[in-house]
Amino acid sequence: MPYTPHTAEDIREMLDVLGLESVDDLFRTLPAAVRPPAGLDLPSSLSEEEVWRVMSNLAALNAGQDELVSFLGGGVYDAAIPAAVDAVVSRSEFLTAYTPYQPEVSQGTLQVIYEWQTFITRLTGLPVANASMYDGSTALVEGIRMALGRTGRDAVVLPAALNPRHRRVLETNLASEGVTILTAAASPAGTTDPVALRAVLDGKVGAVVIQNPNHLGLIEPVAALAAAAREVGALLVASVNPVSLSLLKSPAEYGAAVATGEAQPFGVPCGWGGPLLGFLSCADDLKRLIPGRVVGRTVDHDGREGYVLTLQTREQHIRREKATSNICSNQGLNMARGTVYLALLGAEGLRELGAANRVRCEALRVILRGIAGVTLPFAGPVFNEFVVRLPRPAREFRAFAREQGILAGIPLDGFAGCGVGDLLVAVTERRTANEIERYGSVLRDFLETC
Amino acid sequence: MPYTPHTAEDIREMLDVLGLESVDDLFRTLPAAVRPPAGLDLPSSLSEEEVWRVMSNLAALNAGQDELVSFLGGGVYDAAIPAAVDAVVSRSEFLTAYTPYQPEVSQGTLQVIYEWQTFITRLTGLPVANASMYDGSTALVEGIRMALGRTGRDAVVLPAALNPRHRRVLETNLASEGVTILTAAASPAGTTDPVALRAVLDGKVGAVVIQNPNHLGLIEPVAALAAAAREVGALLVASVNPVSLSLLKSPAEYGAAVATGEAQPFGVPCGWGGPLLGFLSCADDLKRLIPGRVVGRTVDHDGREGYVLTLQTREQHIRREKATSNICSNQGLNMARGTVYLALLGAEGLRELGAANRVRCEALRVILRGIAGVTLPFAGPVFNEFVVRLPRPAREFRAFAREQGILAGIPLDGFAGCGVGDLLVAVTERRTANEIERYGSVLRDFLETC
Amino acid sequence: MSHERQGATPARWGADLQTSLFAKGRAGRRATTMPAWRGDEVDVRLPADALRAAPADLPSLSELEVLRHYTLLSNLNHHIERGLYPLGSCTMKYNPRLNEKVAALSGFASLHPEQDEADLQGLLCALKLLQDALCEITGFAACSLQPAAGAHGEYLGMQVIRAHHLESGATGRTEVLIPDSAHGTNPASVVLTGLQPRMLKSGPDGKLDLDALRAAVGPQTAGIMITNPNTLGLFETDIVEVARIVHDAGGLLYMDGANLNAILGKAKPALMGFDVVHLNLHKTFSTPHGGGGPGAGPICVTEELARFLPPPLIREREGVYSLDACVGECRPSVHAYQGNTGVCLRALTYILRLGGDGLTRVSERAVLNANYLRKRLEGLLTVRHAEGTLHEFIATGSDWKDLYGVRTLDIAKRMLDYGIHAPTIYFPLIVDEAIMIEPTETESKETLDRFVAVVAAIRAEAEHDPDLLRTAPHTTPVSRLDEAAAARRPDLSWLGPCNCG
Amino acid sequence: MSHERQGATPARWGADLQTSLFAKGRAGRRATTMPAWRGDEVDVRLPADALRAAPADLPSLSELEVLRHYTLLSNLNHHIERGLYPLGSCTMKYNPRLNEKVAALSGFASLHPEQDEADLQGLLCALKLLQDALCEITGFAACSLQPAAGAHGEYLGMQVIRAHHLESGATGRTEVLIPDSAHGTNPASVVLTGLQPRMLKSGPDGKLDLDALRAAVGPQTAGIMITNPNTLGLFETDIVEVARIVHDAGGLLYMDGANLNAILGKAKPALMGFDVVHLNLHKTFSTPHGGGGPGAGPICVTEELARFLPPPLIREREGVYSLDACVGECRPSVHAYQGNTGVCLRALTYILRLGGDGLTRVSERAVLNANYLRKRLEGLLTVRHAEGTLHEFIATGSDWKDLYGVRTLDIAKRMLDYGIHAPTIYFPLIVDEAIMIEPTETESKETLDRFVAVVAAIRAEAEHDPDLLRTAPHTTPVSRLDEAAAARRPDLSWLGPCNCG
Ligand SMILES: Cc1ncc(COP(=O)(O)O)c(C=O)c1O
Ligand SMILES: Cc1ncc(COP(=O)(O)O)c(C=O)c1O
Repeated sequence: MPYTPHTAEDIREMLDVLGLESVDDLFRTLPAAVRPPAGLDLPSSLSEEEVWRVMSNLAALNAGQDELVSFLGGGVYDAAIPAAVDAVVSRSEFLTAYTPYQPEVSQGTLQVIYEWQTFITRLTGLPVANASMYDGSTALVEGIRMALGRTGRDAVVLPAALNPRHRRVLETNLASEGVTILTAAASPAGTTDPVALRAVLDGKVGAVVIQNPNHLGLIEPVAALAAAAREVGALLVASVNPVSLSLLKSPAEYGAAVATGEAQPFGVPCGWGGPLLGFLSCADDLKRLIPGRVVGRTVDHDGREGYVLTLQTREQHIRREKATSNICSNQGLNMARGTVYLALLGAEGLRELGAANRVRCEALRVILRGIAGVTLPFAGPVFNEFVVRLPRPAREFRAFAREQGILAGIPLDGFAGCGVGDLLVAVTERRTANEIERYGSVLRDFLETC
Repeated sequence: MPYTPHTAEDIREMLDVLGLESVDDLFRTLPAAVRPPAGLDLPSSLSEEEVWRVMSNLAALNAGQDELVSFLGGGVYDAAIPAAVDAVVSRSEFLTAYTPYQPEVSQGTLQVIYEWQTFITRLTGLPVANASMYDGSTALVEGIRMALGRTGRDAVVLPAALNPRHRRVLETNLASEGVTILTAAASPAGTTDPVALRAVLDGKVGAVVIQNPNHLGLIEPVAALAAAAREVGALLVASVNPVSLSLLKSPAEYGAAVATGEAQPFGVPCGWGGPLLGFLSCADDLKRLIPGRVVGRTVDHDGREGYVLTLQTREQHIRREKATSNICSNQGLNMARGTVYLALLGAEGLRELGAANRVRCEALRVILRGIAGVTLPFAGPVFNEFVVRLPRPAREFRAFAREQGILAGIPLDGFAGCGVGDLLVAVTERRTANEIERYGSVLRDFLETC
Repeated sequence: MSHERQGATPARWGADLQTSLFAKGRAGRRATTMPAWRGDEVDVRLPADALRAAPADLPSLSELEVLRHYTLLSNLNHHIERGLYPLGSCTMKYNPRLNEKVAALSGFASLHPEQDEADLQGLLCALKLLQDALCEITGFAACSLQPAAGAHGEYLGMQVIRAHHLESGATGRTEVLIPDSAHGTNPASVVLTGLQPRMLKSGPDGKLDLDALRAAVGPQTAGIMITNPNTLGLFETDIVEVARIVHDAGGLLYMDGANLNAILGKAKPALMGFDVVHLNLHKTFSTPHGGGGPGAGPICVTEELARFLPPPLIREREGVYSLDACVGECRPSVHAYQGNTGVCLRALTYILRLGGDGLTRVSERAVLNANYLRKRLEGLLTVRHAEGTLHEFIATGSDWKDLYGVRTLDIAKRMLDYGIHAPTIYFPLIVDEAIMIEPTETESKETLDRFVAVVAAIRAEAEHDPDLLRTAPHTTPVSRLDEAAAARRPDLSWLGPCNCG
Repeated sequence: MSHERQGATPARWGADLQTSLFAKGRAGRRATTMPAWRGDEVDVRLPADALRAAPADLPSLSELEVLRHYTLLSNLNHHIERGLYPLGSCTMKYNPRLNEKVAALSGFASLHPEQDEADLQGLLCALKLLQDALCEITGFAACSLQPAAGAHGEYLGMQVIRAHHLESGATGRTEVLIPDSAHGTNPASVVLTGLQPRMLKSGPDGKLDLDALRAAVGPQTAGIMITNPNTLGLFETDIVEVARIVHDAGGLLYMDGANLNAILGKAKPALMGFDVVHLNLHKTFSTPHGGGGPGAGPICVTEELARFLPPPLIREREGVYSLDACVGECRPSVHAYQGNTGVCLRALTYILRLGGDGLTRVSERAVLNANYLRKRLEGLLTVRHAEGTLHEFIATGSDWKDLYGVRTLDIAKRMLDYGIHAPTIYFPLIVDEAIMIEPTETESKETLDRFVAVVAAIRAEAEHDPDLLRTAPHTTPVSRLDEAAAARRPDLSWLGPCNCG
């Protein structure tokens, strides 16, 4: 039988030690009522070769971003993954280890977490970070919880141009905890209107969320929004695209108390949206409210530097119902991916990554601006993603482009005042000048052939 | 620059230590005449992402055996490779280590070689094996050299149904060494005729080569051939498909002095024929004539068991022009593949592998026998490969089948008396009952549509 | 303070610590480079007030330096391919390499979550196969793959139970009963859903106490959360009666399925009377723990509760798969997309490889291994609640404390010296000095026998030289770490050489 | 006799030896299983006299047992991702992971060598690109990728030279001159081709001695085999004159290109006057050594010699690639197929990644590193032939012998204790107590500085405690092994527990 080492002889010898006749005797405590009368109605065991056939045939029925040219984003991006990342995380030492509860035999994992925390603090500017969250949406939930916990308030303001998939998760989470969710409207420019924000702010609001860039790709007026939050004593919780931190102001610079986001572009495959890599960082005075695992540096009995899980009294296994969160397993191996990825990029590489995204994004915008009938409805600056407005339904163009092997973007119809012609388009460092030009010509063809 | 760590500052500091102005000064001993006036006329550096695109696009232009249904063999077979094999050999510890000249820091590689040697001795029955040869053809060359060296004679008999690609390599090698190459004709049954063998044997013949199964897939009358060789004091050199040793008589059992072959089906991808995995084993009294690296077990100064390269006085780095061979680098990592593969199979798995090949091969033969006009020209027993005779040119059928996604076999026209309708067909454990049936129906279609 | 590889002191084979990455490299060094832009120049400037004052200060290393750093760090870990990992409640079984190969297939790994169904037919078929298999295994009608971990599954499960009560207007049902042997995530998950956990004291036999339960249920009861087999490795033999009591009181039953490895093919949560169960794919279904994740915690529910599962739902019609967004319905959602899909693909691979019979055999052998080990350890450790041991059991080192003055922690740390990972210790909380041992079915009898020999050797050491245990481990890359100092003066990111000593 | 993991003795972290696989497992245990046969029953019987008497006696292990065995064994190796590997003549540079990913692409790895050209268009294009790049790098007109290693390239090169002379009727040209500093494969390859090697004594400067050369050439001269830069890391500055002498005498010039890492973009073998060169892709072009292979040793030749390269030749016409079998021609062939194609694909990946400028920079930095290290080691080791050092240099420990009574071997073994692989020692043969150091371009200045510090530390040890060196290494999984015993009573395959002690 696959994966178990028991020979018939082994089983016999073990049963003998137990003084039992058969393995069934071991299950005698199970009442008859709970036993499936006919075992499991599942196919019988396949050889590795057969399973491989089944699964690779299923994979071949899909068409992913390696095959198609992707301009999809909205939180998950077609980013390049250096081969060295896979080389590290495929090592059994990282792949099959458990959470590092025994630090003496887990220094590898612990130091990687510590380095990840350091990377995140350097990107966000906030001094504390944890070992990862499930994804960007749950990271944001936890960030809001921290802010509400700290302020003792129970209302949160979300921006209108918040990632709608994140909003849905926030609603599930916050509603059942009795948190009031308010929304700050977007201005016609597509960014959060500081005036509109002020209009919903009061002393009950403990957390003001901003997403930067927002779900229309636009860079938010972070300073003004932060000022508004500060005025009422609410904490600023920023959900950011970490790639954009290569160039954009860090959350610390505009006074965020918590910064969260989705770090998938740092070496994690898109994988239909999972497993992803949520990150969370915060100001020093929030550190005892942080959810999940945190690693600290210390020394061993011989004075050697080493790492341990720390501040564990926040966590569920110690504090149970009083824990800051229920999170236990997180996205460890993807965190290791992110760490190796950032180590490979370095300061210079990160800058180049930002620049590579920028130039490609602007190149496509230049092309689109030149197509009659097509507009870029929002004038403000963007990082690597933006809205294009078509004179015809975006869904139709998406289907047309797909026929040409292009994944053209995410239709925004109904989101934050967007219409049926609006499409959210992302351009990463993987896109070539040819592909970007082809996007333009496919769109031209589409508009002509209607 | 990729892969080198030098910063401008590093270079400056290093040049300062050397008292040099520029890196060019280091090359001052190169005469002007040997310098390329304009450097290298090659494209400039590409990023990893770009190289990946180029190379994966090239790969996509090919159609391999993962995509097509392969009945190709002739020495290289579409065999299944367990995922655990790749997991082991992708570890940097095995992948990037050098030849284990410093045994204290190379016990991993050394023990793997020792285990490979042990596997090969258990398969062939001969007590000594080396760390691998380039491929089956060069292994056979070296085996013949050993036999000639041992007997002090200078003629070799090759069977008519020897793998023609191997024969070509033997001819290059043996001709320039002044070895006389004789051929033992095949009987109408397709196997080497012991009478024909005897006819060419005399006291000058030092080596009699048999290939089992031979290049027509047929199991040779090994006992009779061995007896004939013995009569004139020639040594028997067997080239065997190691997969067939799951069931077939081992070379030791029929008195071979040397056994060689191509172990690619033991966990090595076909890879258009390379890198492959030649193996070589021999009788004890030939061990000081064996080419290449051999590992032996010994103890360290503290009495711990350990492994070392041994009998090195045979080798080029010690004996130079008197070495038994010029081989230095061999197929180390593929040898590790073979070792892990056989470890995963175990006794039971090896038996199953043989059986799986057998049943598929015979199933196709049953189907082919049932097709009008098609014959199996040779009646003798086979392992997993055989000749089918078509009433029309085999090449035409091969092209027709390829259109249906089937790689139908290797045309044998002109080989060992074969005609234009003859095709060498291999059936491995990867072939399913459906695929085998489809082979039959495609052949029927072919014969009907002509 | 020693990072031997840096200085000219001898190395410790395989155990050399590494300075932080942030102390390595040199500005200007490069590993990854970006694809060149081969198009026209465009204006990429951004307004100054959008830009950060200074680039993030990341270290600059070559590719080889990065690989060396992480390869050498990896050597400091215990892992499954190194040796036994008998962590109770964690099911540290072999993680098949085939799973990894499948999940890495470009046709799965390169899919964007915003692609159309037509591009996802193979994936959706695979996920449906997994959902169906998990339903068959648990006896339930519907499955959601969205939760990214066990605790996340608990959370979604509680949301489902909450939604059920809200829909039926039972707003007063806010209490969830939880046995005191439960995992910490259970009460934490309940709280986050806005419900209140209420502890239920276990009986002296380590199982649910029916009287205590009867006394606790009432109109305030939203449900009960039970781990079955429980964290002592025992089957809740009264489970059918428990279900009756809770259901009669109007509550629902949630099963923490983290211990499913004991009962595959042997018992189904639905037959026990549960309404919801979560499974830990990273335990029972062999997906790797990755040093802390990603795992996956799908939930399966009754027909009745299916309408509260997160959208989109995978539908199949004549071999064509589609995603139903359930527009207009009010369902919870706990992840931006459909959870840890890559982990789900690994689990499906495992299920296909083993088949129905194989899965049943998994539990048989997991339980056989645990019982064999329990039996063999008699006389070395004191086993609690031995009767009815399934996949794991609780031993204690309490007599070692009395006899030799060494604690459970000391025994565990000394095991590390023998190349064995320590069992889970001090959990469940209801057993003093608990040592929770789960060998899993992928360990051989020889390995279990060696474990016994190691415990015997350590016991002899405890007798003759208890300090050896108290100061253990001795052969690991570091010795015991000062956790108190770490918590007192948290040093959570690299700001320079350690001043923590 | 210690295999700690087996018994109940503490482990040695990362250094535990493993009993042979053949002493592990238990009959009936399984890892791999075969696909079931789902077709009709057929008669598979074979005649009894074709069958082996007993199945091969292979050990039976579970998949986890196999992986643990080889993972733990792997930990006993030094490797590039562990630390410096300054093996002279071996060019142990970083082996990029990208290369591995490319070679593993199913579109390459799953090709059968008997497929039609139409199925191979991408592969043939890649191989042609590589051939062209290698021709550009060496200055030659044609390339064969068939040789599977450097020695195999030498062999094919000698066959080409032999064929050339045979064709022109010069059957008397059977002698090949080889400097005494040459690698052992050179004379061995010559002999196997049926030619006779003749040693040429190097001059006192470590280079070719023109007078000796002039005296040696004649009508018997088939050619000369020169490593340039030579194994002392020096460029043969008289190479153009050497070529004239040999050519005038009717011989051809073969270059052993194992040291090409020194001169990429800086000098071309064709311009030096060579007729044939082999390259070691597993040195210069970053493909991994794999513990002893597979490598690749392509040869490049002049236009004139192209007609002796093995078939098939890759032809390109309007973007369509074909294989020309050269029917009717008499060309040598040294491999059943086209050599180590997978290795060639790795090398092409490397060349594309670096580009022309990058390759030139490789040599610049390899040479800079070697010179820097040579300079920094002054006073610690005695450097021979320092003048003109390119990518490697020869030091010797001869003064250590006089001063402290320790040999080169002892110094080398002690280096192992510091996590550094020993340099090549006792080669080339013409330098007494040679220590041949080649750092390669992928090592950082910090790593080189540490190497210097380590040598300094070892020298101090030699002074104060020479026995520490003589008995080194001390921190490695095993200490010095009894090689003499191994050779005396060869134990070459597992027959049972060791009786070799
Ligand atoms: C019994 C039990 N429940 C729940 C969990 C939580 O699972 P996860 O870590 O996947 O969130 C665990 C994990 O250790 C567990 O053992
Ligand atoms: C100078 C020189 N020539 C030839 C060779 C032989 O190369 P290979 O081991 O690839 O056969 C080597 C390898 O060490 C070498 O250093």
